[in-house]
Formats: sequence, structure tokens, C-alpha cells
Amino acid sequence: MKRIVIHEEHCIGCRLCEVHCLVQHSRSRDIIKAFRTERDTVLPRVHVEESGPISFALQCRQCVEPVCIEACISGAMHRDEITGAVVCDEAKCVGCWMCIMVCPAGSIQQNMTGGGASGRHIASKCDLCYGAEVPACVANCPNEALTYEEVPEAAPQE
Amino acid sequence: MAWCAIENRYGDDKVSSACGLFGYMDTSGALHAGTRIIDAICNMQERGNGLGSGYAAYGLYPEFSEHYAFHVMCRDDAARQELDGYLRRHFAVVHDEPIPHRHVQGILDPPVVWRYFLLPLSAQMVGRSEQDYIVHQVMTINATESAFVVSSGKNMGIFKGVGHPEQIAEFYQVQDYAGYLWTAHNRFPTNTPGWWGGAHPFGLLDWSVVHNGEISSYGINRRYIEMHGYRCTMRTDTEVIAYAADLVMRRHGLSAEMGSAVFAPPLWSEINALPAGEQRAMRLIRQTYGQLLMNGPFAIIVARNGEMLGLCDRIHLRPMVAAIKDSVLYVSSERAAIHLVEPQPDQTWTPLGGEPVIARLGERPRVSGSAALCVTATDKEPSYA
Amino acid sequence: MENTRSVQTPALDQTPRIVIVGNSATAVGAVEALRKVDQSAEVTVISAEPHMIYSRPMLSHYLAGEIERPRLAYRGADFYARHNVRPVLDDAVVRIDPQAHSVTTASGQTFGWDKLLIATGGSPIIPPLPGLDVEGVYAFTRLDDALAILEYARKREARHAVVIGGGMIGIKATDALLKRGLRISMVELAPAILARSLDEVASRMMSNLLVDAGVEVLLENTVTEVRSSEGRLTGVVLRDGRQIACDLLVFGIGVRPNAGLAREAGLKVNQGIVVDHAMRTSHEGIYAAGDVAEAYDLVVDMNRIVAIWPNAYRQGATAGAHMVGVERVDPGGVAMNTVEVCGVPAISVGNGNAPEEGHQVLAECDERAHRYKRMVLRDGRLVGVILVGDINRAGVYTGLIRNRIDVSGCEDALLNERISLLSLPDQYRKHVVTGAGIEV
Amino acid sequence: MQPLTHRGRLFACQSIRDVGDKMVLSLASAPAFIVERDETRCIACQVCVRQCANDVHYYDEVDGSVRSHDAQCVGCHRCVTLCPTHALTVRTNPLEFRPHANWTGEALRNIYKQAETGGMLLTGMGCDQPFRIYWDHMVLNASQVTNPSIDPMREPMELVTYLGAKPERLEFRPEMVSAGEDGERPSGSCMALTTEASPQLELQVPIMFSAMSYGSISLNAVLSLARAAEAAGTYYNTGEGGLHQALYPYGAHTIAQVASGRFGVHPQYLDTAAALEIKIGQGAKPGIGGHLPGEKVDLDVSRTRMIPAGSDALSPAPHHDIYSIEDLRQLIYALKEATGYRKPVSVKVAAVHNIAPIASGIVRAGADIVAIDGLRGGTGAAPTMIRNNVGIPIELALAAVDQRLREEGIRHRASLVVGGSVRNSADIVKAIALGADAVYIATSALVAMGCHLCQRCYTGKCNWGIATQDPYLTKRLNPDMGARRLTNLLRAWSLEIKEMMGGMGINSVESLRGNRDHLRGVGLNQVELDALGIKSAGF
Amino acid sequence: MPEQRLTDTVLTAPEGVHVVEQVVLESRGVPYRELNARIHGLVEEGVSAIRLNGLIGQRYIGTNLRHPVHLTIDGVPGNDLGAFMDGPTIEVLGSAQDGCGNTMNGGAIIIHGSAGDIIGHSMRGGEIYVRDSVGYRVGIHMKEYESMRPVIVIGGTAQHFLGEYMAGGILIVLGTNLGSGVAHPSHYVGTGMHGGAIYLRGRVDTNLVGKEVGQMPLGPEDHLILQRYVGEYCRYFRADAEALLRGPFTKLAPLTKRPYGRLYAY
Repeated sequence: MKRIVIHEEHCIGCRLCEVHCLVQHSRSRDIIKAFRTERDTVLPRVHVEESGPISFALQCRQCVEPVCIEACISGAMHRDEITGAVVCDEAKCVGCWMCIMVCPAGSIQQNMTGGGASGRHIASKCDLCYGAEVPACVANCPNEALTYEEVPEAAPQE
Repeated sequence: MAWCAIENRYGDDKVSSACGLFGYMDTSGALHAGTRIIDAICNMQERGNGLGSGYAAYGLYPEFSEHYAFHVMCRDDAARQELDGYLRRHFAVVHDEPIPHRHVQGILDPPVVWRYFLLPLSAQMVGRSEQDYIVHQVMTINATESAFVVSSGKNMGIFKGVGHPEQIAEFYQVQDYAGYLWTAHNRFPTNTPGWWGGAHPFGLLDWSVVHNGEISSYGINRRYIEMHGYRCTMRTDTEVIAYAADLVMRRHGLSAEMGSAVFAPPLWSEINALPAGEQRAMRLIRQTYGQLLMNGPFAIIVARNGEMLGLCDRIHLRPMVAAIKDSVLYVSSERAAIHLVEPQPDQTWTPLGGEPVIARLGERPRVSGSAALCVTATDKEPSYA
Repeated sequence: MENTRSVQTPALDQTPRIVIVGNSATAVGAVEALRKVDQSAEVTVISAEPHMIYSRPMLSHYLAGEIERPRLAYRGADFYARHNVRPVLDDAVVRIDPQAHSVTTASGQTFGWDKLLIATGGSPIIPPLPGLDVEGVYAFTRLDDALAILEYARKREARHAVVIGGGMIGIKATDALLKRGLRISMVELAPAILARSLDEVASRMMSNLLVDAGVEVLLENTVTEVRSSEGRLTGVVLRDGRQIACDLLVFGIGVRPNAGLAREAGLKVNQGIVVDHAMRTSHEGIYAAGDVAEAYDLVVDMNRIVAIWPNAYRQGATAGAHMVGVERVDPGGVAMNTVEVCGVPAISVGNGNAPEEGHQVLAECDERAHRYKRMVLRDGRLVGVILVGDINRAGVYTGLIRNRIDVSGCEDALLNERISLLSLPDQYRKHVVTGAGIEV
Repeated sequence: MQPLTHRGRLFACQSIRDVGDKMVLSLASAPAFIVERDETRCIACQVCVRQCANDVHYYDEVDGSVRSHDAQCVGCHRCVTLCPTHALTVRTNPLEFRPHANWTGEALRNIYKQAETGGMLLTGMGCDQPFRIYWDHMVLNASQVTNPSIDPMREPMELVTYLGAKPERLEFRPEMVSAGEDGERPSGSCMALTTEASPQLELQVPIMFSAMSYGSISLNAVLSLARAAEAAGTYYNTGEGGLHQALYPYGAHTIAQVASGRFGVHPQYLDTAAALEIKIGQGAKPGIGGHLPGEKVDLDVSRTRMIPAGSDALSPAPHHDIYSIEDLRQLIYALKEATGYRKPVSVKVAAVHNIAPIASGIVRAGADIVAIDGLRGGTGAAPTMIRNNVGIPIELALAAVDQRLREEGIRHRASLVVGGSVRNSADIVKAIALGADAVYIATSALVAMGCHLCQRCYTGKCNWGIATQDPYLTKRLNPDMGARRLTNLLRAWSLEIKEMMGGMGINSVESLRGNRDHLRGVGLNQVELDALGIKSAGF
Repeated sequence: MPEQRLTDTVLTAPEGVHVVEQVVLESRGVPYRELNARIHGLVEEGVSAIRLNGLIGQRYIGTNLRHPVHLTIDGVPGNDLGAFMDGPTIEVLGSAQDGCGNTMNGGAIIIHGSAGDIIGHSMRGGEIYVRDSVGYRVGIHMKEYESMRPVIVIGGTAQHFLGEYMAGGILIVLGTNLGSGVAHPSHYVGTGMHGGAIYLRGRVDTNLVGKEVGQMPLGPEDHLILQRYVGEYCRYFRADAEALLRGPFTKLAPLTKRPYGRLYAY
């Protein structure tokens, strides 16, 4: 399957990946509305790690044997049969945070507003922009520090 | 003077012209009367517009074969007198006479045409070779407005002027001359009313050039030639080709085959596919003589004593047909013209762009290059008896 | 006995028979793992419970009224069909015969197997108190328990519950019932709640949250007697003599592994069934996994029962894969848990509550903001962590514990507000970032 | 997203208050640009804050909005380019002095600045004065009727160019062939080449990247150039920056410079490069030396230049072993000796008044390539007055040099490469028609990599990661992207050159080279036409 | 060209070089390109010592050699002797011309006589010893880098602009031809100097020294340097080391690494 490959040496720390991830996962998909009116209900699912001049944008690594699926008590966390991505079915998620507890990359976050009105607690993670040809973070990285590539399956890391 | 211009009155950088050309050479050295070439070139009348045509013949003056035969045109008698004095100051004049001619309907106000048989005065050559001296003198004369040297080789001569080929043939009585190598030209200039000096063939020393097409690289070809001491007074591609041939094939001593590679070299991709040794030579030819690459459409027949070279540009933008009959090699713009004068050639073919067709005195003519490799592609001509 | 050996390594042309006893995370893990590589094995899942696969940890959310019953389903209704599994539900296994390679159920059915996975989990601990046998007294581990509590509470309009146990189960029950609007008294024998997972500070923070929410937290105390009237619960008597009137009593003390069958079958059993790195028991062809198994714990570096959902699933997957010939080694479990009280989450991984002696402990606390971090290191490696409040990067610590990463030199970074992978050793960062062998 | 409460970067920041504290008499510190933020579009994502090395943008935590210190803006457009909502624009500060044709605002501001600092005015990139750009006063020819244009989509169109000395003529030894009874005679058609060839650089496109040193530009920028040169089959030039280890794999596409400072010049450097170039002068600053300040000499630069970190890298104005033309010959041949005569040696000079005889001398001194850099050339830092006032436009220099070398009959002895603001493919076609063998591009290459010509190269704060060594900034140029963009540029220009050549009916660049018949002047006086050696349009 | 091979003892074989064979090349009238190609060929063959007899003005001797070969020159080598050189030892039995050791990277040049202008220009490594005096701009823009530290030792005196722009390395001028108490005659010594050190035996007039340069007291390290290189000088030219080392020496070193720090209006 295709994965997002991180090129740390090219990350310029602009965080446009975060901006566009947020927009992609907002209801309006309109950048200004997303920030002005939905800001509290939607989280970017990529986060730029930064230390001195080094930085990189980190999102779910799409583990071969995902510990988050293993730990999920609700069955929300699953591998999508079509895209192969590890995704959280937000309708099933109960916000128990087991996945957050086990994800070694720290790339799952608490969303305490659960998409707004419902106010539900749900786990928020990268879904490779479900169905998109190229995820928003990759498409909008101005320096190609993120690429979307077919990567051979290797040994699981966990 | 309006009609009988012998100088390029517009001073255009380049005179474009579309043309018909024809040349043939009997490699056995047998002499042929001018009738056949007149027939051949007149057959291609559509290729000209009456603004210039001419003939070159080799083996013309066996009695003066060691002398430079100058065919000259002068604006008037006074100019002829002036030229006469100049030539006698710089040459030993062995013989001179008017070139026989008759009045022809449609040719108005022709120049004074004369011929001299000369030898250079060695005292005047001051370090120049004999041939370079001739070149220098021709250029000096041609730089004036009153006289023009049409041809300056040995045992050859050029007859040309403003008019249709049959008019010029009649004017000069070309059918009365005999030569083993003839070339002819029928001109269609676009941008000048035509002038006598600008007609083809162009001659220098024993070179004669007939040319069809327009060379897009003219500007750099001319600058390169001028860098080597030639003065381009005619503003024609043909002149540049003659000088280029003189530089490369006389002064630098390259063979006609090598000269062809200079004027119409293979593409780099073709060079890269050659065996190492040839590749190196060909690459160096292009590197060294790139400024002489003749780009754009052309078909030319370059002749000198004992050798005739037919060549068209490397992507074959101008027509050329060649044929062999016994010891005779024909090159023409159109196949029909050959058939008119030689109904049953042994072989007829269309040379590839950049592939020279060469006839040499004493060598049996051969089908050139790729066609020779691919005999089945050459037509064995049906008889038109 | 000798003549049955051949069954264990069936010839290639025979379809292997696999029996899984139990129908929870372990069974699902096993089925999903084995079906990844093998479509032919004949798989039977036998469960004493009548229900489709449901999520036990979700019961508290159900009890709290946060979710409807359908969401308890851990896998879809088509799980068995899709994985070509024969379910045998509502029929407890009563005997395992290792020699005959068979199990027998309460209904008298016998199932032969080439590989057997015992995933019987655990049963709630109910101390033998006098007066227990009345309406209104429940355990809280199974769906039936939750259904019964809800049914009872609805019917009797229960107002005041006593929850026995301040561990994970007790707290979850408490939190759930709080959300149902009940008054609650929680009785814990130990001096602190969640004492097995949390240290004193974290425990106090969680306890305070409960108190603030109106829960009566009774520590170092226990119920000694259950009072009833007309067969209905009316209250309890505590060890210190206090009496508490209540109309609901929930046991949330813990579970005990259901290892009886295995013991009877002659397998090696300590607290639970002893298994190796591939979840094999002492008897060839028989595996055990989940809450019933005593498997390797990589933090304490010994076998023990760590009865948590992720372990159950992973061990099941290990066993499942191994049963169809995949050489897979379980890396070992780590005790961990997450609990939420009144919206404040707490996470404990490994030995987060280890004492300061013999360990390096880093801690940072902001009780007002309900934030707390405690890192426990041994020999330069993280062995435990407790997070209260901000838990967003908890997995990063879990990864460090699991992978036994030497974090000497980056200790300061561990307490950062948001731990950055860039503050961890380069090699480890690249390992995590590259995921499945992707170049950084 | 976490609200950004810290600055990602730590640039030495001159805040607006620091400026305000200084008593200044002038408007030298008045903002050159005004940053306009459309508040209805700004989403306070702070990308601009993170991207501006000049600390123009800042986040005000109190009201959660982003604001700007306009005075620090250099007009590089980094923020404008990256702003995801297009909320930003930058425009010139409309503040104007009282109009005065002689005492322009720039003239005044320069004086204010120098009165305050006592220093030379410094700038980046080439001359920005409105001197006549002759490229824009020449038009090209195309075939109509009398000869055909060529369609480069279908027919071969050759741009391959060889740089190096060419023989004046070729010598062939005729092979002897049997002539029957007469014995042997030389064959007319079989001849063996006997002329020795000089080393040549083969270019697939007549465009090279001119000298920009590692140090003046970032390693990523040099890597981009090197990779693009390799991909496009041409060459880049090290400048006087030495050859970083990462560049050795591109040696076959490297022209290594030997300049007056001789930085990084050692045997391996000479051995690795495909050709060597002696830099005498450069267009932006003819006649003066260079100066890489010690603070830019970081460890990597130090290793590459082979000088201690932190020490100034001073390139003297002249080569101290070249005080005369015969000394140049000595250095040319020293380099040829040092490389076994296997590599062409180029000599780069700035276009100055008597460039024709200078070039002639260089050719006669043995250079295989003469590179001439015109008045408008230059990418790095240069003193403003020199940049703007010294030298002559490259078009005139090129025309004069090509003509002079032809008149002297030595044009073949060296190739002619010109630089100094070649902005597009038409400039290249015109340069070649005037007589250049190839062109050097630098500013165009930088622009392709992202440069917006803010002309603040000397500050080391290049927001595009080009003219800087700051690790926060250099990573902004992804060398894969840089190489791709440069390769694209060369490809696009090649296509255009081929189209233009095809239009002229020329299918090989040799036939364009020096072919001034294909040029005509528009709006030029006769003196200029004569200097260019072209006719006026209409003739 | 006439060539003769003989086993011979070399005057000063560099340490570690085992001289098995010395080839003698009669060089008079041989064009330098041919001569250098011949030397190169011999070195490729493995010859480790070559004597060039009758050398008269041929340039670039040793330039393209990357081996520790020993060249002995009997005659007058031309300009750029050992330019870009990296390894060989060249010993000139007489005087040399301009540009010796131009941009030299390693090896040694020993001149039993005097040498011309711009000796050791931009030299980065190796050593040059000149028994007598040298011309203008000697050691101009010498550099040093890591362990590479070029050295020039001059027995007599140098003309003007000695060590101009010097960025590193060691320049020692012994002034053996100066009368007692006579100052060094070189003007603009160390102009623009921003690295390295110049040691002058004897006095130098401060007015003649570049303004970027200061006269420094000699420390123990300086004495070690002098002992080593003056010692080498004496070994090559059979001079009295003890007498020369008695000095007194003047050390010139840059006052700043950044002589042109405040040139610009920014």
C-alpha cells in the first residue's frame, strides 16, 4: 500500500501540513471557515516535531501490525479494506484512549469535541485523507518533505 | 543600366532563389557538345522565371589548358578598357577576344562579354600561391561596379546572364562548345530583378557551383569564409558554397567525400552510432567545420576540373536525382530532364540527404552511399524507346 | 496415548481442526491472525456466554448510558461467517481431554481438535459475605452483569450504590453509575484507590475527583455483611462497623483466571495457565492466551497474568498464528491501563507506581489543573509512567518501555509538555518515523 | 493544532523598537515595503511567522492575531507565496521624496545610509540600473516561402555543443588504393584523420550554470545545479567555493574554478572536475575581489574551501601570479600540466571597455574557452557603485569579441561563453546568433530555484534557502525539487530554442552560431547597430 | 631525449623514500610538455629519483606528480616550478624563477640559490627552502587547513609585500645577508595578513609592516617551530643552526582574523 514517507532533511517547519490536514477534515473544507468557525471541533492529524533546525511532520505510520487496533476496545480502530489504511471509525469510538496509550509515534490525539455538536470524545488520527489520491499534508507540503509512495511491506516494528 | 546590372544593386544580405539544376560528367573524358545540357535545363523551365540562367563546361579550351581562362562582363566598352589595363598590369595576357554572342529577342542591353587567357605575373604574387593570387584578383575586380569575372579556371568557362536558359544558350551559342563536364542552372530569384553577375553557375578558379535552395546558415557560413580571407561580393549562397569548397577541398585538401561531410554532416545521433574511428573523425569534422555546415534547403552541383560533386542538404529539403549511363554520371533537379537526354540510364537513384554523388575523371561512376548498399531500391529504368 | 500423537501434526492433505474455548478479544485475535495466512483450517469457537462477540471494557460505557447496546459488538455480526468459523455459543466447555484431543461441553457435545486454544478469561472475585444472596447484588465483568444491573436499577429506581473495590473495575463501575445519577459509596480495602496502577499522588488526584463528584470514598475498609429486607438489598455493614444504606451493591474487586479446566486436564498452572513466548502450554498442541494465561511480562521480566484487553488480543493473535504454522514470538506484555474519572483521564503503563528506591523517578504535578506526570527509570531505561490529565503522547512512553530504549541523556525531555520524538535517541526516532522499514 | 507560543527559529532579531530607539536623521530606516494583511482572510496559522527570517511577522498572543514589522521586509515574497489563504501581499512603500530627476530617492537614501555607517553600499544580484538591454532591441528571423521552416517536433534539431579549442583545419592522410596496372594511388574517398583533437566539453544544450560558490549559496543550491547539469547533459561551475564532498559524484559535470583566492584548489579538485576555469573577473564587480565573511565560513564551508572555520575568505582583486597576459598563459599551462592536457581550461573575464583585444589575448594565451560576464551579470554580493557602473553590456562585448577573433582568424581556438543576465531562450538564441558558443546562466537558475531577487544575498538570511548557510533556511531548498525545476527550465528553453531555430530553417545550432543575418536591430542607432554587427530591421 | 639510468646516492633523499634507481634526463632544449610527460612516465614506471640535467627555463616541473618522487634539477627551472604539486621533493642545484610552489599542496622544494617573485602563492601544504634571497610577494595568500601548514624558509632576505594576504602557514626569513643591525628591507610586510606567522631573524621597521599585523613576543611554541624548520634549512644547506637560532627573531602575526570587517554600510 501507499504510505506517507517523511523526509526530515527537507521539512522546513512551516506547518502547512497541519493547516491543510485540518481543512481536509473540517466539515466545510473551506480553509477560512475551517479556522474561523470549526477551529475547536477539528484537529490536524499531522503534527510537526521540531527541535532546533531539525523538524518533520509526523502522522500515523500505518504500522503493519498496528498496536492501536490490538488495543482498541470498541472495534473502532480497524484496517480499511479498500485503502489498507488504519482508520478510526469515529461512530464506534468511545474515547477510552487505549490507542493513544499504545501508539509509539504518539500520532493519535484526543478530540474532545468529537466533530462538534455531539461533544463526544473520540480518537483522532490520520486516515490518509480517506480515498484521496494524495493526502492533503503531502499535496500541500511546499518542499516535498512528505511524499506518498508505494512502500514494500517490511517486518512489523511492534 | 537598369536592365543590364552586373552588380547586386540592393545589397541584400542574401539573394534567395529557387532553381533547377543539371549536371553531367563523362568520366572517360569524352567531349560532349552543349546541346544536351541545353535540352535538359530547358526542360525544367518551370523552375526558373527568366531572371537568370547559365552553363559551365570543362574541357572547353584544350588549346589554352595551362592558362587561366577569365570570362568577364563589363558594363560598357570604357569599363572593358579599364579592365583590360588592369589585367595586363597584373597578368601575362596570352590571348583575349570577345566571347562570341548574338542578339536575342528579350535580352536587352547585355554587358560586354570578353575572355582572357592569362598567367599570373610571379613578381606580383608576393608570397601568395598562384591560386590565391587569382582569387585575390578576381575578388578585387568583382568588388568594383563596372566589371565582373564570371569564371577564372583553366580549361573551363561559364556562360550566364539574365534570361531564360534557352535565351542564354542562344546568346552565347552554347551548343557550339564541347566539354566532358557540363552543369547548368535555371533561376527563380524572389527578391531582385536579377543581375548578370548573380546568375549561376558561380565560378572561382576552376570551381563552378550551381545551387538550388536557400541556406539558412548563410550568415555564419559567410562570416567563416570571410574570416579566411574571402570577400563575399555577390551575396548569394552559391558564392559562399564556391568559396567553402575552395577553402576545404583545395586549401585544406579534404576530399569531396570529406567536404560533403563538412557541408552536410550526419546528425550527432548518427555520428554516435558510427564505429569509434569514424566517429572520432566525424565528430572532429563537425567540431572544426561546424560553421560551414550548410543548414536549410539546398541541392548543389560543385564542379572542378576532373570532378563533379552533387549534394543536397542533410534532411533532403531540395530534390536531386542521379543516374549513370556507362561512363557518364548525371545529376538533376528532376528525373525527367535526365531521361530527356539519356532515355536508358543504367541506374537512377535519389541520393540521401548529405550523401554525396561524385564523379571523377578516370573512375567509373558508382551509385552512391546508401543506394549502393540497397541496389534493389534503385530503379532499373524501363525503356522509353 | 501414544497412538494419538499423530493427530497433532496432521498430514498436509488433512484439514486441521482448531478449537478455541472462549469468545472475547483473545478468540478474535486468534481467528483474525490465523485467517490472515490460512483459509482451510476448521475453526470452532465455543463460549459459555450466549452473546455475539462483545467488548467487555465497553460495559462501563454501556452502563453509563453513553452507548446503546449494539455498539457493544466488538466485531460485526458477520464475523464468524466472514472468517469461516463455527460458533458454539451458550454452551460451556466442561472437560478438556488432551489425550483424546477433544473438548466436551455442558450440553454433551464433543469436539475433536488438532490445536486447542484456551481463552477462558477470568471470573469476578466475589468474597463469601453473609447475606449475599439477595436482589441488588452484582458483579461487573460480563454483559449479563451489566444487563442485570441496568434492569434492576430501572425497575427498582436505585438511588444509592455501594461499589466494592477501588481498582480499575470498581472505578469504572463507579464512574458509570455516577453518570446514571446514583449516589455512590466506594469501599476499598487498600489505603488508596487504583493502588495497583497509580502512585500515591495520582491516586489522590483521582480520589479527589471522585469526592468532588459526590462519591463517598471509604479507604482501608471493607464490607463485612450485606443487609436485606424481603430479599431486597437494604445496606451494608463495613468492617469499622459503619452501616450504609444502599439499594445496589456492585462487586468490582477483580477477576480470577478460569484455569480450572486446564488444571484438571493436567496442564501446568500457577495463578494462570503457564505459557511460553508462542502461548504454548505445557501440553503440545494446546495454547492458552488472554486473562487466563500467565505469559511473559517484559517490564517485570517474568511470567504473570496481565489481564488487559490489548494483551488478550495480541496473545490470541500470537497463538492463532502459531497454530497454523507461523513462527511468531510474542514480545511480551506490559501492564497498562487507562481510566477516566469525571472527564479526567489517567494512564498507567508498566511500573508507574514503583517506589523511588532503586529507581530514578521524574515527576511533575499540577494538581489544580489535574495534570500529573511520573516517569520511572531503571538503568537508564523507562520502566513505568503515570499520566493524569494530558495523555496525548502516552504511547510514546509506552513505546520507550516496550522497546527498552536507553533514554540516558534525554531524561529532561521526558517531562516536556509534549514529548518530541526529536528529543529521543536518533536511532529510535528513525525507527519510529520510518514505520515499516521506510528510510527516513 | 497547538497554538504556537514559541518561535521555531532563533534569528538574531532586530525588533522594531530597537530601530525606534536610534536617533536617525534620515528615512533610511523607513520601510521599503508595506506588508498588507487581509484580516478577513488571515487564519493566524503563523506560517508567515515561521517562514520569515527577517522577523517581519509576529504572533500577538494577547489577541491571537498575526502582525508585521514592515521595516524589516525585504520583499522576498516567501510569506506571500506560502500563505495558505492568500491573505498577504507586499507592495512598495509609496512614500516619496519631492520629485527630482537628479536627486532621486535612491540617491538620497544611499547618502543617508553612508553618512550613518561610513561603509560601502552593498547589494546583491546584477546591475539594476535602466541601461539599455540590447537583447530587447534585437529581433529574430523566420523562414517564409523561400526556404522552409523546420518542425522540431518531427525533425531532428541539434543543440549539441562542444566547447574547447578546435583545429583550424583537419589533416587527412589519403589511404592508398590499388589502381590496377598503375600500382597504387591515393583514394579519393578513404582518408585517415591525422589531426589531434583538443579536449572538449560536450553540452546537450548550449546553456551552463555559471559560477556560484558553495558558501555564497547553500549546498542544496549547488547540489540542485549539479544534479540538473547531470540530468540535462551540461555543466555547472563551482565558483571559488571548492568542491564539497557531496559534489564529487557530479565531477563529470563540474567546471571547477581557480580564482585569485585559490580556495579549495588541490590535486583532487583538479582531477575531479571536467574542466577548469580561471576567474579573472565577474560581471557584478569587475576589477575587485571577493570577500566571504568569517561568520559564513562554517565547518562544512571550511572543509570545502580548506580554510579554518570562522576565518575570512578573501579573494584578492587580481591573481597575484597574473599581472600580465603572459602570466595568464603561465597559469593556463600550469593547469594544463597539472591535468595532463586532458581538460579544457576556461578563462572568465568581466566585459569591460576593450574586451575584444583582451579576449584575443586570452585566446592567444591558450585558453580553450573564454567566458565573458556582462554588466548586468552577478548573483552574489557586490558593492553597489561597482555593480551599477563598471563594465559594459554583454551583447556589445560578445559582438565585439566574436568579430575581433574572426578578424584575427583565431575564433576557432577558443569557445565563447557569455553570461550576464540571460533571461530567456530568446536571449540565448540572440547570444548564439551574435557568436556565442554557449551561455552561462546564474540569476535565471536562482530564480528557477525560488529566488525572488530581493537583492539581500549578503545578509545570509535568504528566505528561499539559496544564499545562506543557516540550517533553518538551507533546508528550504529541497535539492530534488531544485534540480527538477532547473532541469525543467533547461528543457523548456531547449524546446523554445529549437522552435526558434526551426523557424529560421536551421536544424543545428552550429548554423545559428555567429549567424547575425538572423538578427535585426529595432530602435538602435547606427553606432549600436555597427557595434552589434547587425542590420536594422527593415533592411 | 638522452636518458641515463644509474644507481646513485641522492643528495637529500626524503625520509622514507628508498632510492633504488636514479634516472638522469638530459633536458636542454626539450620542450616542457614533453619533458614533464617523460617525467610523469618514469614516475608511473616506479622510478623514485630523477635528475634533470641542463634544465633551462622549462616550466611546471613536478606539477602533475602525485608521488613522493625526488627530482634533482641541475640548471635553471622555469616558472611555476611545482605548481599544484602534491608529493614530490624537488631539489634545485642553483636558482629558481618566479612562482615556485604556486598553490602547492604537499612535497618540498629546496633551492640551492635564490628564487624569484611570488614563491608559494596560495600554498596550502609542503615546504619550500631557499638558501639565498627571494623576490616580491613571497608567501602571498598562503593558507593552512587542519594538519596542513605550509612552510617557507628563506636564508637571505625577501623583497616587498612579503606574506601579503597571508591566511596561514609559516614564513621564516633568516636575513643571513644582512649586516649586523641592519633591518629587513621588505616593505608592506604582511599587508592584509589574517592568519599564520612570519618570523624574521633580525629587526624590522614597524613602518614597513602592514597595519593588520602586530609584532608578537615569541613563545615556547615559536621556538619549537624555529628549531624544526631552521634546523631543516641548515641540514639542507649545511649552515650553522646554532648560530642562526640565536636570533634574535621578530614574530609577525595578524591582529585580527577579520582585517576587513567594517567595509560595508550594513
